[in-house]
Amino acid sequence: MTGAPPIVEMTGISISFPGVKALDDVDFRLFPGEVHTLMGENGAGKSTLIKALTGVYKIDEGQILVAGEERRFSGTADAQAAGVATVYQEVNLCANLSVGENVMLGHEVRGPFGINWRATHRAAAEVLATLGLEQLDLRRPLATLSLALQQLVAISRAMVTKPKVLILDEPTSSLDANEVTHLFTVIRRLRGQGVAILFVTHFLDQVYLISDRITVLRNGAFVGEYPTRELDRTTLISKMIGKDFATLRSLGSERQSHHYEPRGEPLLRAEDLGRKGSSEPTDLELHKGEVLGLAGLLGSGRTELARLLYGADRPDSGTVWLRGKKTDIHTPTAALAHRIAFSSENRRDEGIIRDLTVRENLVLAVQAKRGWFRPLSRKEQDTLVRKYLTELNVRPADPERPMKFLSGGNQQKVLLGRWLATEPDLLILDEPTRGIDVGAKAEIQAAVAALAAKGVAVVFISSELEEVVRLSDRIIVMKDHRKLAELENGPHVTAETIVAVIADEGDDEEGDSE
Amino acid sequence: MTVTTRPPTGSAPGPASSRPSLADRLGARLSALPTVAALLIFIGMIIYGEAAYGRIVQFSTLSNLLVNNSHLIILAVGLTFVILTGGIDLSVGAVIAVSSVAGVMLSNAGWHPVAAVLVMVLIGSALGLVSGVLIQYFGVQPFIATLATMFLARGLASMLSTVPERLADDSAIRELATQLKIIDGNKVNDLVITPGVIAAVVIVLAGFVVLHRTRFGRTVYAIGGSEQSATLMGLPVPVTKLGIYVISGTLAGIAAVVYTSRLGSAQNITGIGWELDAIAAVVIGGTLLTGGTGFVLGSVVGALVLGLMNVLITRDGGIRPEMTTIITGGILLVFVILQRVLAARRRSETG
Amino acid sequence: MTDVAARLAAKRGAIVRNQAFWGVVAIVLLLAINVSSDPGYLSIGYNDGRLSGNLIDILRAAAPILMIAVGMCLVVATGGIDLSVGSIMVVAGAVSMELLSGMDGTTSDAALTLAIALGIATVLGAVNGVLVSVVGLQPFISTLVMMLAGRGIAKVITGGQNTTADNDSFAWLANGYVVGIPVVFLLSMAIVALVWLLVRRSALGLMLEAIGMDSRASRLAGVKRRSLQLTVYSVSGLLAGVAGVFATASVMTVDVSRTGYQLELDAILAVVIGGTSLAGGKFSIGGAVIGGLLIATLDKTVVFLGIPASATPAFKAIVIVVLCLLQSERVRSLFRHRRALRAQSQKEAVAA
Amino acid sequence: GGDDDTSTSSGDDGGELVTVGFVAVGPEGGWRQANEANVQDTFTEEAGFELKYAPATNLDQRSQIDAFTSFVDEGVDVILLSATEGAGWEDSLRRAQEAEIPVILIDRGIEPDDTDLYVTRIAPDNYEVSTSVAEWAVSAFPDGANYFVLEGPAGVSVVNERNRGWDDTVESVPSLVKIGAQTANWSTEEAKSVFETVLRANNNDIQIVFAQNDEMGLGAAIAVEEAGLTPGVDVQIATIDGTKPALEALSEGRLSFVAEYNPLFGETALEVVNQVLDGEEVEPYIVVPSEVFDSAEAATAALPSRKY
Ligand SMILES: Nc1ncnc2c1ncn2[C@@H]1O[C@H](COP(=O)(O)OP(=O)(O)OP(=O)(O)O)[C@@H](O)[C@H]1O
Ligand SMILES: Nc1ncnc2c1ncn2[C@@H]1O[C@H](COP(=O)(O)OP(=O)(O)OP(=O)(O)O)[C@@H](O)[C@H]1O
Ligand SMILES: [Mg+2]
Ligand SMILES: [Mg+2]
Repeated sequence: MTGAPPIVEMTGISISFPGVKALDDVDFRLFPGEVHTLMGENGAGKSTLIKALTGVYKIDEGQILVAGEERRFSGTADAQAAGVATVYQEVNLCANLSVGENVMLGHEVRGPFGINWRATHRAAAEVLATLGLEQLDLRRPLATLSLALQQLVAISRAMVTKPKVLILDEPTSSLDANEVTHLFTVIRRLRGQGVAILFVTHFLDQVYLISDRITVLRNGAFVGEYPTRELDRTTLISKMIGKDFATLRSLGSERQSHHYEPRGEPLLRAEDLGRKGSSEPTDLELHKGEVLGLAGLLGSGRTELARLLYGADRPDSGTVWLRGKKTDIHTPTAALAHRIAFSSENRRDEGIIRDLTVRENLVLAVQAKRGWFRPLSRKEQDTLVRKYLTELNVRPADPERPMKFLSGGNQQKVLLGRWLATEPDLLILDEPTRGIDVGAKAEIQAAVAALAAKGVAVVFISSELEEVVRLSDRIIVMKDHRKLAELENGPHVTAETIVAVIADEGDDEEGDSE
Repeated sequence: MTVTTRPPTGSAPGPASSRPSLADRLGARLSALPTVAALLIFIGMIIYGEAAYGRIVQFSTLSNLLVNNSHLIILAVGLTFVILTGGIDLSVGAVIAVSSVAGVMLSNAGWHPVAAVLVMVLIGSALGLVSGVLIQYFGVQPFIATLATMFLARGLASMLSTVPERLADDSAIRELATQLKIIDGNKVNDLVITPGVIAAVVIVLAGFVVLHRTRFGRTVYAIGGSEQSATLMGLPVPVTKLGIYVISGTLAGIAAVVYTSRLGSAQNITGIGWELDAIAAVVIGGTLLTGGTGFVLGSVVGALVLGLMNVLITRDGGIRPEMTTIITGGILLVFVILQRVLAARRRSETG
Repeated sequence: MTDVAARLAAKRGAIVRNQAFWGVVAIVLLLAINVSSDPGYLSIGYNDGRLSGNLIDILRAAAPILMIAVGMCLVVATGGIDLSVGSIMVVAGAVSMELLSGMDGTTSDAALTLAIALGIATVLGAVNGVLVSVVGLQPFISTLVMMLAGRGIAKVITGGQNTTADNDSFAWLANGYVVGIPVVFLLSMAIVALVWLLVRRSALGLMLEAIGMDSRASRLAGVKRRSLQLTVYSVSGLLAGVAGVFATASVMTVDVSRTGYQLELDAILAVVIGGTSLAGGKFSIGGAVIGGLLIATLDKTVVFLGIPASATPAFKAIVIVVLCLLQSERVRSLFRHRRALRAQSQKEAVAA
Repeated sequence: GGDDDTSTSSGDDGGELVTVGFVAVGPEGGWRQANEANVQDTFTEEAGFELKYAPATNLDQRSQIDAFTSFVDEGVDVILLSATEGAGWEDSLRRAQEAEIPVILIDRGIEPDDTDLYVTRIAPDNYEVSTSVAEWAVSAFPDGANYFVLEGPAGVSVVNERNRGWDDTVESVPSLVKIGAQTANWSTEEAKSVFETVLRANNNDIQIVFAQNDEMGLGAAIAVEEAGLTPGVDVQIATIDGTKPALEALSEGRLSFVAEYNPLFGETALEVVNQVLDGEEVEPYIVVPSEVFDSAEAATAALPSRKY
């Protein structure tokens, strides 16, 4: 950009993990006052490059210059001291502490009598306000926040140190449009102040909205560094996936027609289903072969509703009829037995089991459904695992690799595989495409469409309204933990329609604190 | 969904609670509920004891409750730090043994009492450091590392001496147990405190301040919440973890000084099972063994509850010996269940 | 050629990384120390239809530890801990001795007693399980309560006495021999094998590990946490009962304050030495067995070498610390580093 | 106590019961069981006493001090103290003195033995008893022998006293050779396990076992039998305590010598307490007579009347 020297310059970086070369001779430069996007498929090595920079991983080869000096940070703390603040891909906060404490941990304002809590909270409130979170109660335990809010808190935290370099690894993966706008305002302001920002995302729109330059990685290798203006979408995608865009299109990610045909008995019917404090009583109907989208802003209660359907939380009001019979679904075990599956938005805490292998993670739900005394034979396992690893294109397709060594997006794919393997009649997907690359997103969408075509009922929750609109036959719009409207999908329905529905209702603005 | 702030329920003991904002914060926090519950149960026990057996609410009984349990309170403060991070320290009882035997032997060998006391404390720190290094730098699990330290300390104590080592009558260390009469009552019904009690109070306050008003303390809580997150948040995790085991060891050393000065003698078999008492005190006080939530003041209440329970059992006097451990276990159980129920009830009210 | 070498090297790496390997090394070392103090240490004699010798003694002494270690291993896998095994041992022992002392000494008496003692032990284990899984208390506290109460219960059962009894069939469990091999050892190995089959040939092992690694995620995956925890604590109680029977049958006396005293620590040590993390998750029953054998060997070695009683704990501590250090990633990477350096310098030497 | 009504503590209807606080050791073994049951059976309400029994938890001296303090605070009339450890009682005893509560030591003495601090001590003499075992060993093996000692936990004062009694006699006899000493924690099971290894380590060349309590002696006997030897012939085992199982074993010849450590002195204690309450002077040390059983016949004769 300007003639200024790069603040971060990484050259010839290589890192190997047992069995994979995660980074192979990668170069990367970051200039002050730019937003630089790191792009690549799931598992391309983006997060690894970031961790190499901050010293969480030791590099095998290569050189890192920060502000012209050769540096090898010993960890986040060290990097932070040098002005490099990082928000890692998975939210890393302490659920037992309050929001305010999480923001300020390690940077509390100290007075003569130790930490001055009043000043500390004031500082926290200031930072949160820049992200539009002035309403958030600082004393609230972090654990009670939705994942999206936690992500925002984590970003606020990184800004407390007033860093020279701000690294954001998929900060927008569970944010809705509003929050993204807020975040981008902040990012632009920081850029104006000369902060260098490294940004990872799988949303192409966002790349073109904010980024100045792009570095593309593929399979751990450096593909190239381009000014955003000079790289159109199709080229970008083909650089990322090494195939051209047409192949991607042919995956058929767009559902051509939406048909909501309430033929006979609904698969599931719920009346007044609710839980005090988290979900207002809601009516719901679901038919075989349809995709029901849940749309809404952050904290609108989509997740809660999904959890009630699965019995992950115990409903305290309402009745559920499943296949015409009144059924109590109070535990996940019961739900699974009734062929209902639920993939949580909280991949890290409620999805993967880090230390189990990919194989074990994949077969877990099937096995739990069968009961422990009827083990899947090795051969059955192999069939299942091979099927879903190929179908969902998990990389590396090594079933014996511990789950924690997979990249975020690939973990998500394995999870999806876990639920598909149970052959559900009703599949509830809460943010299934969170952190998934464009190619894989198309694949997952195609998979959902194919499932519906096979007669599976799908509840699809996503913060990306376009995605909801594209996939759903019917959309329930939610706000403040209750159902606002139910729309039949069709050519007339777009993301804007939904936004309008929400806004119409939103005359009494201040009711929504989140 | 905002957490309703309720008015503070009962003030926590200690001058630290004089700041209303603090009590407010404690009362408002759900995690403080078990601690408050412990306090209420403690008061209930006192009332019950007075009604059933008498002579509980009198100077001597109450001050002896403190005097007799001051070392346990000190141990419990140390364990609170450790348990808050999700760790555990099984070595404290044995550390007391080796530290007191060594201290008394040195003192009797003509060392200056201050030097002897200092060595006693430092022995605790050193053994804490051993545990800490094993845990932090060699990845040994806290249970095992401190178990090894426990064997080590017990072994060292036995190798030093297997007979009671008695402090010389004129030893200055004995002064540390001097009973300072604040109110001189009838016969022995005096309100007394000892330097040991003062030490305990100071340590409790210091522990409170460190945990709630220093970055070190906040890091302790953060590690208990998630060690991985704490590391990725850039907090000084290794130093803190090392620190808490050193603190726990050091406090065990101080507890050794307090106990030894009172007894006037030291022995290699002192302190067997005290680590469990201290852990129980911490748990009764509302600290979760999984780490992340709890209060040092709760642990003090926990230690006093245990002490009071023993007094009540003694006062009853008719309990068959084989029943005492069952009763202790039963009371502990009632305690944790009650706390759970209470916390669940309150949570659903606020939720 | 190089491929084979590489594979061998990889295999060697895997073995060295396997924590139980160091347990075996420690056992061998301890035995070697004993042999150096008495060359005849390993000799095994045969008379009266029974094998005899120090090794056989170790196997017999290991039997109760193996039982509680295996139970502990399962509990630890779910992320729990069972501090009550020692107390459940003494309850089982007390029940057996009280019952037998009022009976005639027939085999059917022994069988009945055995059934009742093991039944009561299982019930106590199940109480732990209920406290942990249904009431939702922390395992450490629940089993601590049982540890306190259990010994009290044993004292109530015997009225505080150390009850003695006579029953040859019952004593045979601990002191008998079949084809020269001690019955206790055969029984304990059979039970270990049974548990192993149950856990590894079904999906139980996977479920337990899932609970131990991440109970929230495994709940959503449909794993029945409550019933599995209940099962595991009950099994631990049952195995502790077996251990209690072994321990008391060998002398036909229950010692209410000493039987099983602090054996929970031995069991936990055995489990950890065997490579199972107390944080829960991946577990190794084979490792726990090695750990149990190591502890028995250690106890016997201390006596054999005549190490003074006062120095015994320190000796134990040193063995544990050294073992933990060998097992630690850091020390091993230090070794690896050294080896790599050496390899490199060799290569350079060749090149030069 | 702060009030003047020191005669009763809790409102029993009789009103004249003497409250006795018994700071006890608690379940430890057959001997302790007999001793404390005997005391409890003696100080009954019929005899005019309310006995408050406070056993130690885990033989921990601290819990005894707590109980003692509590009895003083409560203002009992007399305290019986059966200390687990001799040292460290000065402060507590001084406090009892200030509160004018007489203290009678049961079994264990205190160190240093300051007779001003308590009224009297009633106990058999550990030193004497273990000396009697040593004297038997010397006389039974005039030609010398190898011996092994099974001890209680290292550091416990009974162990120290019993060791002293034995060592003082035996160490002057060079023909008695000490092979070693190990703790078996008072337990039969551990004693068996320990002694079986000791026998192997020494090729069965041990003639005398001095077991510091009956339980360990019985464990050693089992180990001897399992090694294919005959207790009483190849290895002679001497124990201290004199519980029924030990005398039975002696009568069967499995043990060779049992020195009684007489636990039954509740009656004596009762008399002393009454004397003290009446203001009479008592001796500072009342030794409880103990017997020795050196033959199967002696044991057989004593068995029918054995109470514990
Ligand atoms: N700690 C580790 N141990 C072993 N392999 C690892 C480890 N961390 C990452 N990998 C591997 O390194 C490669 C790169 O992973 P990385 O997390 O950097 O991907 P990414 O580009 O961030 O993908 P995503 O978009 O899914 O987050 C993957 O193949 C992954 O399996
Ligand atoms: N992982 C979780 N554990 C427990 N409670 C949670 C979790 N995630 C969300 N919640 C609950 O959900 C509430 C907010 O709902 P949430 O924001 O998840 O709804 P949503 O409409 O699904 O929005 P989002 O887009 O964030 O998923 C929180 O107040 C909290 O009670
Ligand atoms: Mg990533
Ligand atoms: Mg959601």
